[in-house]
Amino acid sequence: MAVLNMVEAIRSGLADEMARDERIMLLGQDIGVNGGVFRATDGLQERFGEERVVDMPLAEAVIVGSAVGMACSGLVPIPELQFLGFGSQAFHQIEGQVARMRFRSQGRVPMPIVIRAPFGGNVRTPELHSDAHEAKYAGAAGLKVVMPATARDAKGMLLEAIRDPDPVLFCEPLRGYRLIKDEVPEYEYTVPLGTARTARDGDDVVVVAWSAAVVVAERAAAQAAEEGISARVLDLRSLVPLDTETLREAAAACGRALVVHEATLTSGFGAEVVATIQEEAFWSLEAPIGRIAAPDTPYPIASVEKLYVPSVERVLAGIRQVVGAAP
Amino acid sequence: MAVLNMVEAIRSGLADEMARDERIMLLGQDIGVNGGVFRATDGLQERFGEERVVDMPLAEAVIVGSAVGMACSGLVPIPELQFLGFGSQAFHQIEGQVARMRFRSQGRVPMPIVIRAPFGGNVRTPELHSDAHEAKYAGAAGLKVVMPATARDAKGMLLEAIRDPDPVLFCEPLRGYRLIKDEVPEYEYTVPLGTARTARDGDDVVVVAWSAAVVVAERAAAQAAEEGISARVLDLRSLVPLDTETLREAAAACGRALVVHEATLTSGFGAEVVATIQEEAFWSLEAPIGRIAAPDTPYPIASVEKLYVPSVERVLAGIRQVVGAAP
Amino acid sequence: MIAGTAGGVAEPRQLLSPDGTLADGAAEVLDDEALLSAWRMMVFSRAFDERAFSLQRQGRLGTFSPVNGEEAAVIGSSWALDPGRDWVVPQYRELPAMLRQGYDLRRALRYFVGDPAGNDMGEGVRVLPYQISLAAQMPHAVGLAWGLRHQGLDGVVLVFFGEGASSEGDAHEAMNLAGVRRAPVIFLLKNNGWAISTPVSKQTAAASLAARASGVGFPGELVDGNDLFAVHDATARAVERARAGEGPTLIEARTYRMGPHNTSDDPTRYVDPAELERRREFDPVDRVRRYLTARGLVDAASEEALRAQVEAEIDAAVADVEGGPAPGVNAVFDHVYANPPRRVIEQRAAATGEG
Amino acid sequence: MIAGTAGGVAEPRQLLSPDGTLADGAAEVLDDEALLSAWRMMVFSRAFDERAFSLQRQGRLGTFSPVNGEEAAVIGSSWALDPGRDWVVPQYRELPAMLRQGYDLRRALRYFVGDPAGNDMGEGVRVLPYQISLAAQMPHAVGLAWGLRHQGLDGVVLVFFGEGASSEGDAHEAMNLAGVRRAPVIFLLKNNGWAISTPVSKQTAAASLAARASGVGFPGELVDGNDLFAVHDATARAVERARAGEGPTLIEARTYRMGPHNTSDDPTRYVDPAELERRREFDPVDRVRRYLTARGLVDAASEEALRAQVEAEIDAAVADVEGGPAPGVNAVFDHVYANPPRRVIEQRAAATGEG
Ligand SMILES: Cc1ncc(C[n+]2csc(CCOP(=O)(O)OP(=O)(O)O)c2C)c(N)n1
Ligand SMILES: Cc1ncc(C[n+]2csc(CCOP(=O)(O)OP(=O)(O)O)c2C)c(N)n1
Ligand SMILES: [Mg+2]
Ligand SMILES: [Mg+2]
Repeated sequence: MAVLNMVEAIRSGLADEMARDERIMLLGQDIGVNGGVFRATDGLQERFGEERVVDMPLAEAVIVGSAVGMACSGLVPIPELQFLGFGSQAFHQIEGQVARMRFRSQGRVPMPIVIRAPFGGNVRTPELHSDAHEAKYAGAAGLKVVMPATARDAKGMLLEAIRDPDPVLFCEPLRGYRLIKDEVPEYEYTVPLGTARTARDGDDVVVVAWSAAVVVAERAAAQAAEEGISARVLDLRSLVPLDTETLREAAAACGRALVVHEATLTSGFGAEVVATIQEEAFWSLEAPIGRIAAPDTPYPIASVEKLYVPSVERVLAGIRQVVGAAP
Repeated sequence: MAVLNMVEAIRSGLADEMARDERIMLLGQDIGVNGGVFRATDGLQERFGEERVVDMPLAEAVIVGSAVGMACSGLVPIPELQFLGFGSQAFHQIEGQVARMRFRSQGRVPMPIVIRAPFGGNVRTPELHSDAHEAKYAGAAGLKVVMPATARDAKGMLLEAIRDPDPVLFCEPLRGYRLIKDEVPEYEYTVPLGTARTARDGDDVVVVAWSAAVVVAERAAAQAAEEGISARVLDLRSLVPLDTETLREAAAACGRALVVHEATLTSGFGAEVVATIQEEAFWSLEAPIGRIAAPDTPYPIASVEKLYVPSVERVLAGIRQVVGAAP
Repeated sequence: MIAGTAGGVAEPRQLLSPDGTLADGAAEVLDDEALLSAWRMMVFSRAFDERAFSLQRQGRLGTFSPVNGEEAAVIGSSWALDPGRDWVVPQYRELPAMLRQGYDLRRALRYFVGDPAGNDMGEGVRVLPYQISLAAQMPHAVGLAWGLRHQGLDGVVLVFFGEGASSEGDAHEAMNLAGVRRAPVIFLLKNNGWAISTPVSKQTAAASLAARASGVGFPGELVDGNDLFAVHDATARAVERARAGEGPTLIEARTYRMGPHNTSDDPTRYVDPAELERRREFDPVDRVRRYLTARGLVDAASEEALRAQVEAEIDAAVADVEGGPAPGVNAVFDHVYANPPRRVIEQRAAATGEG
Repeated sequence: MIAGTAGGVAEPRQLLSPDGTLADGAAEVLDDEALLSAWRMMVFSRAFDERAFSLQRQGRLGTFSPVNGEEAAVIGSSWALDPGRDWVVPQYRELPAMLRQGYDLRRALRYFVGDPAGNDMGEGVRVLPYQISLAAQMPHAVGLAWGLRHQGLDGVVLVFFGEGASSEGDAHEAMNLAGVRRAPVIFLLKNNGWAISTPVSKQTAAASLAARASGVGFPGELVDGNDLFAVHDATARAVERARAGEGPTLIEARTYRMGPHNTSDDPTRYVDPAELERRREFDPVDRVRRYLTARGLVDAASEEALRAQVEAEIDAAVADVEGGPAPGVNAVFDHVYANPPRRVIEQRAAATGEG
């Protein structure tokens, strides 16, 4: 097995699938000669040609919307949003069209689209580039939302998402593109959607997270261990489908839970996780489920983003609080 | 006091404020001569002129986006989305611009905008017209989200929203436009944002709802009473600000809670309510908090919408379940 | 240089005048067989509009948007397609074009009476479902056309939208991409004067919407949208260009909405009756009738018979459909996902009482 | 009629040729005082670009998008405004226009080094903050212009956007509304050939983006964007029209991005060096220098002095700003809401340790 960082894993996933299935088309801004502003598609245009790796005009709604029509023609388009924050320009095409065309057409129009979108903080980007909008898309029925936290999962779930006949929003953590490195099999493999991953074992409290927040949770759990707290870390990996069973088991086993995400607190997906846990495992809960998230303010200027994005310290404090909570 | 239906209350609220403050401008599709497709602005163009009640081109992003610039010029625009579902076309302008301009400009650019948007089911509209997207907007930091359930609150909160210097998304239940009727004071009054309303008293279980779902909750509570269940109904009235104190008190008093909303279950605002209640009142909870919502599927064709939108029967069943729940 | 009013000043191209006289040489535009089938669809469409309204008033049908007044624009254009390889991407007011492509009238009615199954266009029928989100279908049409071409197919795509929809960002993004990709797509803009109650004068300051084509790099043409021949001729040339790989065309068909926006609209609130009367002189169906009568191809008796025939067709279809089973809770869950999340499977089980 | 390539063919209007000779009668376009202050800003802008890059490389500055190559387009246009009543609505590459309006250099630097307070344009300064969301500022500009006019003010609005942003739906929706409302707004489209790595040839098939104006009902003009006089002249006429109530104008300024997209971009991956060299001949600053030198208004010595002067200005501003306090957690909460929800107040208290 080779150690790859996340962007390399994604690139190799795209390359493998494009080689396997010539119906796959990549559409996005600067993904061709430039190889994507983060190099996620570096070399792909050279290898697969300008007709399959297409630099699109600067218009998110039609990057996504034309993919809907392409899918209808029998192709498998993978549109890229240069940043998830600019998915808002295509929100009507994603929630109103991509997510519903299969239902609207009674299954006649296939919609195997995968929308790739980097997001997430602490990489000193300008305004609007770091926003974590996953909860807004998780509420778009008909769509699936995938948020890998390791290079291995990034490739395995990307392949799974491409092969899944349902449309998938595939969110990639900017911070992890280079910082997250792990072993990625050379052989062909996929990782099913809707199965959470236990990133670290523990039985005092389960810390639920996804995408780059998993790394923060793991660090906090490691520090908690030094204080004698056994924190399990559960990587959801996909929000839709949601692995309610593993959530139940983990919450039942630990009796205490904390959810961590980069998005703002109110109406973030952490709320769904809390609601689901207490529905599934209420009688095993020994303390209120905690949430560590960004405050309910827009993503701030880079100079203060570290005070905004949930830090190891804040997560550790959350762990202590949940573990210490008593009537 | 006169008994008005909701659309009359909103119309009178708009008229009163426009008479009081000439900076107010109404922008929307078909709001002029036609008086709005639901007559919410009937007669207002005649009274206040074509310059203040403006029929806009068919383009939601610029209906909202031009309001941002108008606000910057010192006016108080009230853009109308003909249906909340088409707010998705303006999502980038709402979450990225309206909600952030004040923050971005360090308070220099005022943003007293109120975006009016009807939504909600069981009125036999075509596809996309009934969608309950409130949770997606409640997650847009910088914005406030108001969802009245009575004619009195509709007018009082509309006035409050217009006078509030922060931008507000004001969601109006289509179903309530004519069906919801109650006493509306002739004198000038406002209803503060962020204060929930106890629509019905009770102490076995609190049913939390907003907008048209409150009526469904009240009916279910009335039937529950016949079964000897004392169900309190709490009308949140605004999602942002969220009245966490009243939620805590109600949950603490009843020990059991059920949330009801028209939106799909996953990532709906009910999750935020559940998460908040268990954060605020965990130790008083005697049972898992229930959620009654639409299934995680797109709003269906009108002929079956009654099977999709939470019904009195489903809410009643939810009440029974929450009240009966035991380890 | 000033490109201020480019393309805005010219008059819409007309071949068949309101009095039914055809311009010299225009007869080749539509051979008699095509002409008569178009005429048949015009008569059918008028009859269906009326029936849909009466059924809706009786609570037997959902919301419906009549074609009334726009028959030449919808039929003239779609008659230029080859249903065996070309596609129609509708908004919601183009039933005749969908039927021409092979969409079954019974499916159409099934959808209108409330069964989503009717929204399945059918095997091999090259039509996308109605699009309620204005202009949202335009990016789809471009991607579809591009996708066909990418796969070496020679199909072209005809996408319909109104002058109201033309104000949406999606309209611009789609047309601009089509220009860049030289996609084989025809943008058929039906300028019927109204977006519900909003007149075109409040929709845009452009003298002609066809002029938008120059801003995205392909030809735009302004035609009399109530002229079956002019619309067909412009579309046929656009189809030829598209098939030959010469890219997209924008056609502005100037027509007029002679009825209400849809079954829940009350146009008396905003339409001047005198104006409506004036417009009736330009009725696209009367125009074809005059021409066919002069040519001796149609007379009162034959139209009577045709009318009776289409009414009977509609009767039969309505009877079939109303006889059919009413949709149940499955209509809430079927076809949402190919591989539904566990939670949706549980929700379905609960809803169908198997939970 | 075919409006296919209307307005697309003409050459960009030029008054000052690359060799520095000015067309007859064009001298009135800019009086010497305005001309020299524009020259001064050109020199300043080049110096600031360089400084910003070196500071960014040293980690003392955040992301920055240089003006390099587009000075004539940015300065020539904004010099036609009256900062006392007119507004500038920027994208993110128009600092000189913002400074001209009264935005303080120290505030600008404060923002770049990471203090959001610098994004407050200042009391009475008629400029909106940078807009990162491409074309999202265009609806704002239209609403602002409309709002000023509605209140009987005679200010006009100059909004900047790139040829990339022109592909966004917001660009179309904004221009179309401006036409309908005859809003006093000037759309200054800087076509610099690139959207990051995407050449204009992949952005649109339009021969000229100025042609888009005809599709929304107002004049469009194509000018040499590296010609200070041509840009200024076109803008001045557009300002006059707007102030006189004659509505909007679209100006396509053909220019060229001579540097990287921004401090994190590596153009060597996609820009042909030969092409870049060829473009240098058309450098907008060299052109003005040649003209001023020929007129005897500038020489090597005076430019040297000017350069030293602006460097000193920048030194002083940098020193001040870097001396200032670093932003703290308040920068996360200040100005989000005028009346913050209780939850936000609690979050702030917790974050500031008062919780
Ligand atoms: C994006 C969007 N906004 C608003 C509506 C509501 N609406 C339905 S039809 C209509 C008018 C459409 O006018 P036009 O595009 O000219 O088509 P026509 O009805 O004249 O055929 C409006 C505003 C919608 N369906 N979609
Ligand atoms: C809506 C949106 N999509 C994508 C981006 C990412 N992005 C930043 S700059 C840029 C290119 C802009 O090109 P252009 O509009 O020509 O302006 P220029 O940089 O050439 O001045 C892109 C794609 C963005 N900022 N906003
Ligand atoms: Mg119309
Ligand atoms: Mg550019």
